[in-house]
Amino acid sequence: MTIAAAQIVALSPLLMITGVGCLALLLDTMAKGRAPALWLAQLGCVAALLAVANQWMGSGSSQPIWSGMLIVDRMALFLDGVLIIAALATLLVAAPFMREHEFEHGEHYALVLFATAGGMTVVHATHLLSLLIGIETMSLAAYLLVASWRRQPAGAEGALKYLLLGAFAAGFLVYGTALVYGTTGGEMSYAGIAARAARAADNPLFIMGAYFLLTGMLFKIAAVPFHMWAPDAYEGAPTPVTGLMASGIKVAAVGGLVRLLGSAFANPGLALGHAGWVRVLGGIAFATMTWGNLAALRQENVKRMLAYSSIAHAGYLMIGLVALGQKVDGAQPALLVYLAAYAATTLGVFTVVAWVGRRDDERLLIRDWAGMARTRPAVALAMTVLLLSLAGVPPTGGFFGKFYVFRAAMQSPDLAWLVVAAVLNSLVSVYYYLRIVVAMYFRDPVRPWQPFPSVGMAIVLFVTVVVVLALGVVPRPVVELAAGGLVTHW
Amino acid sequence: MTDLTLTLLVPLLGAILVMVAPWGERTSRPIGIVAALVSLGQSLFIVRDFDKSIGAFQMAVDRPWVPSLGIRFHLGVDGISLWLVLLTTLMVFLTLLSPQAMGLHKTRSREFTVAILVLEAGMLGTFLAVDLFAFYVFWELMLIPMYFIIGIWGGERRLYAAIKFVIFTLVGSLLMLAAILYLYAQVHAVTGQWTFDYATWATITLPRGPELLCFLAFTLAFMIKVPLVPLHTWLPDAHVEAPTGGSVILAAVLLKFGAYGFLRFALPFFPLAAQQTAPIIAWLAVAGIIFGALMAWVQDDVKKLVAYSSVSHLGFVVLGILVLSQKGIQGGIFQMLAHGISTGGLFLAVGILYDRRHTRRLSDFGGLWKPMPVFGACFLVMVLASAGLPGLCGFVGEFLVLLGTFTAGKDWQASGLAAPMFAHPALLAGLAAFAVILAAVYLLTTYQRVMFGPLDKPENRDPQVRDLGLRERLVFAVLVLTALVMGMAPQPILDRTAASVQELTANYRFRLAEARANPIGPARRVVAGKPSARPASAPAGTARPF
Amino acid sequence: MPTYAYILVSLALFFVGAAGVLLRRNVLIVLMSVEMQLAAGTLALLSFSRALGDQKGHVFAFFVMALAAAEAAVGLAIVVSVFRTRRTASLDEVNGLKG
Amino acid sequence: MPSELRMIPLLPLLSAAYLILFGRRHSRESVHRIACLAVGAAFLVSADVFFFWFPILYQSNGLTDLVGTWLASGDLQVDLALRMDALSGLMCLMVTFVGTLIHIYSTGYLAHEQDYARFFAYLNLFCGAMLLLVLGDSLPVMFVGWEGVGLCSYLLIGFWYGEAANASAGKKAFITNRVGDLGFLIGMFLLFRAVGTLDIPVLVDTARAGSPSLTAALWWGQPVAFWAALFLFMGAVGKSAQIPLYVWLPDAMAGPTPVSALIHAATMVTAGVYMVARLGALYLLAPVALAIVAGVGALTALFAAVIALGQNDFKKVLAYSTISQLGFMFVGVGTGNFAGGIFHLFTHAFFKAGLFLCAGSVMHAMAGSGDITRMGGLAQKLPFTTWVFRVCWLAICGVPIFSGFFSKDAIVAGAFATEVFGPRLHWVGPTLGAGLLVAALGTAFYMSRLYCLVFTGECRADLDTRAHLHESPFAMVGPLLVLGLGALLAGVMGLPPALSRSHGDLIGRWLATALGRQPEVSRALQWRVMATSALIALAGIGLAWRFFGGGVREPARRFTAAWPHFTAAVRGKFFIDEIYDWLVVRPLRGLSRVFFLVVDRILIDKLLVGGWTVLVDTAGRLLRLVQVGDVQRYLAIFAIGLAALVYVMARPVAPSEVKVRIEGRSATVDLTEGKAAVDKLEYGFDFDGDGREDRVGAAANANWLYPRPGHYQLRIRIKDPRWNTSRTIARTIDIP
Repeated sequence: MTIAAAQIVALSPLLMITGVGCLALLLDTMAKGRAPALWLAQLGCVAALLAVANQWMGSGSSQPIWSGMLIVDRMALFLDGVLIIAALATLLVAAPFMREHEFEHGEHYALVLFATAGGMTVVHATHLLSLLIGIETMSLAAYLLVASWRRQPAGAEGALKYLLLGAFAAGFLVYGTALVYGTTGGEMSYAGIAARAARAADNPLFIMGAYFLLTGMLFKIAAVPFHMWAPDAYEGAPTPVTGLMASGIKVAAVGGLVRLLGSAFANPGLALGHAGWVRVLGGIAFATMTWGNLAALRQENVKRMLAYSSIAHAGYLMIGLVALGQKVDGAQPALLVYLAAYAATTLGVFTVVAWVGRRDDERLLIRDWAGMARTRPAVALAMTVLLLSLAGVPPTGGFFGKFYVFRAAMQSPDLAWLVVAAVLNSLVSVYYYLRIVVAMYFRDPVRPWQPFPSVGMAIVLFVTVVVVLALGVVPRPVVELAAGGLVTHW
Repeated sequence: MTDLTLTLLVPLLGAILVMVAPWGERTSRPIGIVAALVSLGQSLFIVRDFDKSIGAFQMAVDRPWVPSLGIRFHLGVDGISLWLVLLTTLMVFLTLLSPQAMGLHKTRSREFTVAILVLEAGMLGTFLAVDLFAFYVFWELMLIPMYFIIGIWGGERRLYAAIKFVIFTLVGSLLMLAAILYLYAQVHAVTGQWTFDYATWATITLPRGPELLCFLAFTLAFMIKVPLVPLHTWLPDAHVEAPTGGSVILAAVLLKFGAYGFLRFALPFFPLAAQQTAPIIAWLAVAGIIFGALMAWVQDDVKKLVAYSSVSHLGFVVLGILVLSQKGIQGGIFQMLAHGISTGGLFLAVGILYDRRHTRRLSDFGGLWKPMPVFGACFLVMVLASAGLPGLCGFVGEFLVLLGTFTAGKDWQASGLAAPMFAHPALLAGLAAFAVILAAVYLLTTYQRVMFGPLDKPENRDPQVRDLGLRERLVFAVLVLTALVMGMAPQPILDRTAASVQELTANYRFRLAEARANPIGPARRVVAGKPSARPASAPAGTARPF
Repeated sequence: MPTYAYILVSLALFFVGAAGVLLRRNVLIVLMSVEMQLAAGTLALLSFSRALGDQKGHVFAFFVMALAAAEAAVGLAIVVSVFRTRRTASLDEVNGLKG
Repeated sequence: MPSELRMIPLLPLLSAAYLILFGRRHSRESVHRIACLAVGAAFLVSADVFFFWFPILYQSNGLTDLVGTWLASGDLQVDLALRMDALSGLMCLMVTFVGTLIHIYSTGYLAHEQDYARFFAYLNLFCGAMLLLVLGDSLPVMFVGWEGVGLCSYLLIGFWYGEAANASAGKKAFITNRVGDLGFLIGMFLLFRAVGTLDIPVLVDTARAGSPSLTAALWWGQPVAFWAALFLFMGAVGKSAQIPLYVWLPDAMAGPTPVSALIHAATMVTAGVYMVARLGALYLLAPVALAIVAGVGALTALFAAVIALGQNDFKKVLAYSTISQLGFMFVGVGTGNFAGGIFHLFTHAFFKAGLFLCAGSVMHAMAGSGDITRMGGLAQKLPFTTWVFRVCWLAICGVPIFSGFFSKDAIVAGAFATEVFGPRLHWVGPTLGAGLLVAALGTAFYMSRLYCLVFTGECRADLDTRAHLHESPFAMVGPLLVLGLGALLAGVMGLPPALSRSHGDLIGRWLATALGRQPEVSRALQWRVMATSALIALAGIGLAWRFFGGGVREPARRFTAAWPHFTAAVRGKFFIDEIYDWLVVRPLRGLSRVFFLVVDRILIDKLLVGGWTVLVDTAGRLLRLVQVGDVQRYLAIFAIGLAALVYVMARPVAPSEVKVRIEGRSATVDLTEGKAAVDKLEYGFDFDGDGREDRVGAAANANWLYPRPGHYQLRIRIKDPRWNTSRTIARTIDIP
């Protein structure tokens, strides 16, 4: 294993985020106040973003790093970009949020970066070891972030549930790795597994191992029946963290799944047939979106509703994963576009949720949002656009992402039923998304609104709304960027 | 040439201007009116520049949108959409002009104007779209503004009505989305290219099973919009709760999309399925015509009454389209326009009544001719137009549809349609014609109970109950004049729809014959005159190599 | 001993751990059960690694141990946090978020 | 071709439009000047065209004025064209002439009316529509006028909208007419389907040529012509107030009296007769339809005459009389005697308009009351009115010399002489003729009763009214006199050949080209009919005098006492309105309510829509219950879910289709579904249900030869060797 300069450059975004995270942690212990750490983290994000852009421009082909532990390709870079932007947005929102709620800790910023670094590792991973490291880095940071609002009992409770279930899932991840490792004759790299998969597919232990691995990953994207942590953790977490979980962590996990399913387990003997993951994930996709949407119907807490919504979106995303298994045209770029649109939308939505709450007035119930359109018309409009994007109503990115994913699935006649189910599901989802719109627009204010002035939040909100609309109206650039990830070697 | 993009952009720009205008509520309506007027003017230019001898799309705007997915920003206007575009711009203009547009609400006119203008853009886009993706985007774009219009400015049960409207509409349109995606994949499978181009889609014949399912998905979406019995129950609620402006737009334009989409997409894309299900749809249309009228008769709420009358009137449109003859389809299109004018006018009239009296119950009115003679006259013209009095707009469409249906058997034979669309067309026409009586019954009863009789209720003598103001007069003058002109001189309208309808029916006949001749078969491309599939030209978009 | 015996032991360990996670009410014991599951994975890895004569399994096992330690640390921190707000370490009573 | 034809309907229409828009800004004088001038000018134009072109008119198909295409679609081409031939010219003259008179009359009658301009606007609009109806060259154009006059009728009946009853009467008129119009529409459709055009001349020519497109059998063995004629007649029944749709006309008397005179006596209600005459050639192709027309006419003539006997409202009596007289006309046209029908239409226009205007004059004097039991002895107070009334009364009774005598006789004689019904229905004509004679007796009786009760004897009005009795102003009396003159002399136009010693009557000769061949009536028959009807008229008058001369006399009272139920039934108009209400309106309304409440509200909204909502909502609530908050439950679901996943995954899936092909005794089973197998599965086929697997292996298909025919149980076991899981499918096979 040699460490060449070129590889370090290729991996610079990941290294920058990790390094800046460490520096921010140090700086926070040494500097006065929280601002320096925050600025450092934000600068680090911007720099990493520039590095991503540099990589994108620089090399066309994909690059295996460190003997195939990681890979730098267009897909990874695309998702890197999404993850870093999510981190930046979270930082921008978290700072004022924590200030308002008086729990500003410098390590918080570092943890955001660590979680992001973990996520980036996941999307770069082409080896089960790097996958495990990435997943766990991301998860451990996330547990702590959820628990970071110490005064709030819900935060600790959510974190505990998240942690216990996450650890349980990690157990499956590790055990699955072991089984795959053993049954493939000592393979841990994706390429190696893929090479042995055809033979190994006859071994039930290998299949079990593969499913254990998938379980560990599906837990991260909150797919039914591994989703139970999500509502509680989302509700308990500080709102900006919820935003990061719903966007960044989900993006990373889906990215990891795309890699895992698209290369390691892509063998038709493993993907198709009655024990194939196409069939199983199809069923899970259906269950996930249906469960998420139905359970969201009756929620009164906005964050909890959005948590269920995020479960439902995991279901939609899995349709794309299933399509990936059917080897149809454009499943992967569709997933990337969906992820980008979904991440932007979610970040925006949680920014609004973070914005409405004051120290003594969290305003987390839907009825608390009554009459927002009167007092804060711009924010209400932005929220409406974002909710419509979640619901998949044009002309928003949410619609285009759904369209793109469904397009992929529709190419296989076996998946048409999933698309129909998804479409009916989004009908259900419209109902509960509109409940928020109803409160904002159709009801009279219950109590006065005090503005929560924050430039950071305003920027994030504005940018996300613009991005969401742009993705809906002029999706071409993003489609092309995402398609760039197509031409890669696994 | 007229640029259709501009037609779409004007309302959107108007909406943005209203949104960002710093002067607040007071200027929003005037800005909106100006924007609507400009787009009305533009649509008049479109009518002027329209070449009636061409059946295909004209004044096309065709730009790549997402090339790798074959999505194009492709707009065009043909005889079928031409007048509907004009109807849209006209009714939006009149709605904004009408002082009652927001119902009893006097505030939030900025949001109202924005909603109406965005709605207008959506409606125009839906009529003009030639690319199916664009069509769907615009189709959905109409949903949300209308939802807001009902939800914010509506009546007591506005939340219920608004969500019912949304859910009903979405049930259909989401299934249609699934069908669109399926077709999209099939088109790709057949032609080797990803495209949403209408003309290409209209040459693809699906295998029977999927064809039927896709047709049902499309038709469900459209028939909910129409609405066809028994999918109509959202309409009375939506109308009753919507503010006047919302009701006007809903009745005058939004309902047309059902019939328009059915004619434009469901028939040409799925010729065989359409022919197989036509008997059911035709009977439902006739049921709608009759039961809509009957149910209108027993309503006490004037708005609900007019809403049910829409169910009845639009049944004619569906029936006419299903007949698939020149007379039937042209009649159906004309009926759409006429219904837009007359029912739009009726809703405006009801809005004025509501404004004056704050009630819509028939039993609360009576003798209003005395304080409001000018209104009475305008209202009467709208009532009569709606009742299909010859010489006013309502007659022509109904006459053509009924005549077309009655003589359909002969027309099918003469034109060489491969199989009749449905049995007993004359019987259906005869039954549908009963609406002629029923329309007179419920409309004149309504008119009488509102305008005639003694002025014995003290509330009706209130000075609040005053005759039309200047703006109201202007609105009604336009409507009355349009109704008269359309009734007296329908030919200019019919002339411009003829070529497109001819092309559509000819293509339908050809495709139906082909589909029936090859009962089993995979998805295939059928081009009139060129039986073999055209080799796919260079794929519009593949991934850029990196 | 043949490899499958190690695997059987590791499987047993894994399921015992899972049962502990599912059934025990004390948070600390649940955390320990989780560690047991990870240990089962480690055992499986090591036995495979040995049977295959491959070093990757060993390396992976180190990482798993590190992971177990990190998880324990974070877990304990969170348990402390829960205990501070609720004065209990029993999972029965940590059910404020639901629905 | 004269393009001034279009001026005839246009002048009143323009004036109407002007008056609607600006009438309220004008003084009364200018309003009625505009209105009267417009109609008068229309009269002058029509007279000019008519007389200038007369030689051509009556020998040809007439003159056409093509304004443009009204609507064309596919093979339908409807021109907005007007045609004046002898028939429409005559009608046109009559309409404009009577119309002008009634306009003038109205200026006096409505002198104190608030809504002066509105009234004249409607009246002008009516004239325009009526002229369009008359002149329209194609059925749709005619239909525009047809519905247009219906509209004006509606507006004018409800002119005094303040009374709910007036508005209701207008509505009833319109809706009843609409019922007929439905028939008109369907008739048009039938004709269009058969002939391919709706131009009246083409239709008439086609019918005259006896084209097979019209004589082909359509439904129940009857030809197209029959059904078209019948449906069109349905329109005529509505418009001309025949059984069963006559009920609106008596109510229509709620309108101002000039309206009753113009619309509900002279012009609009005769449109049905005009239409039938216009399309006479079509009717001649269908004798059964003709018989129905004539039968309905005769029945109506009798029935309405009976009801008229018991009415106590001046205008109601006249209304029923109109219905009855329209019945006469229909017998005329229904017996192929189109000229006779039109002739009676013509004379009736004069005398019935005259009678109505007299009624108006009387009611004007009586402060608006039309109750004839409160009148009497008005002859002295209203001399001019009385004289005109007498002329018109005698005319309608059919007293010789007066116009009604000739026209009625023309119809009766035509009925006796007609041969249009053919041999099988030859009895129809004489029967109807006899019926008409009875109706004529009734007519003479009830009209005389009216005369006696109003003009003779003592005045029964209260003192207040009596003090105000006065003759009407000249604006009213002038037109009255003209109409009286017409009623007296109009018969000249149709003097029967027996009297005029010429070939056929004048009007018949004029209309010959337009209407075609008329029944030949022998002179002897003419004499016989004239004599009989004169006697009948005198008998009726005499009988009425005995009952009512100078007030209600003893015989009348005795009759009432002897036949109380009959009298009550007649007074109550045989309760036809109530019967319709109970038979049609209420059930339909009830049905609508049921539909609205049960189907719409409950079935669709509650069950169909609400059901789904409840289902989804309940599912949402249930899923919330799963999320109990206990982390170990979550873990359990995680674990159980995973276990279930493994369980499902490890099980082979039953193929979506099992193809079994049987050839003779050999059965072939195929599970491949045409796809390449992905899984490595083992299949075990047990063909004969004995529990032993007959074929085992990796092949997904197998065949088997059965030893003997019978009913077998086929079991297929699909096994995945990896997991040692299997699934069994069973089918039954019949081996023939």
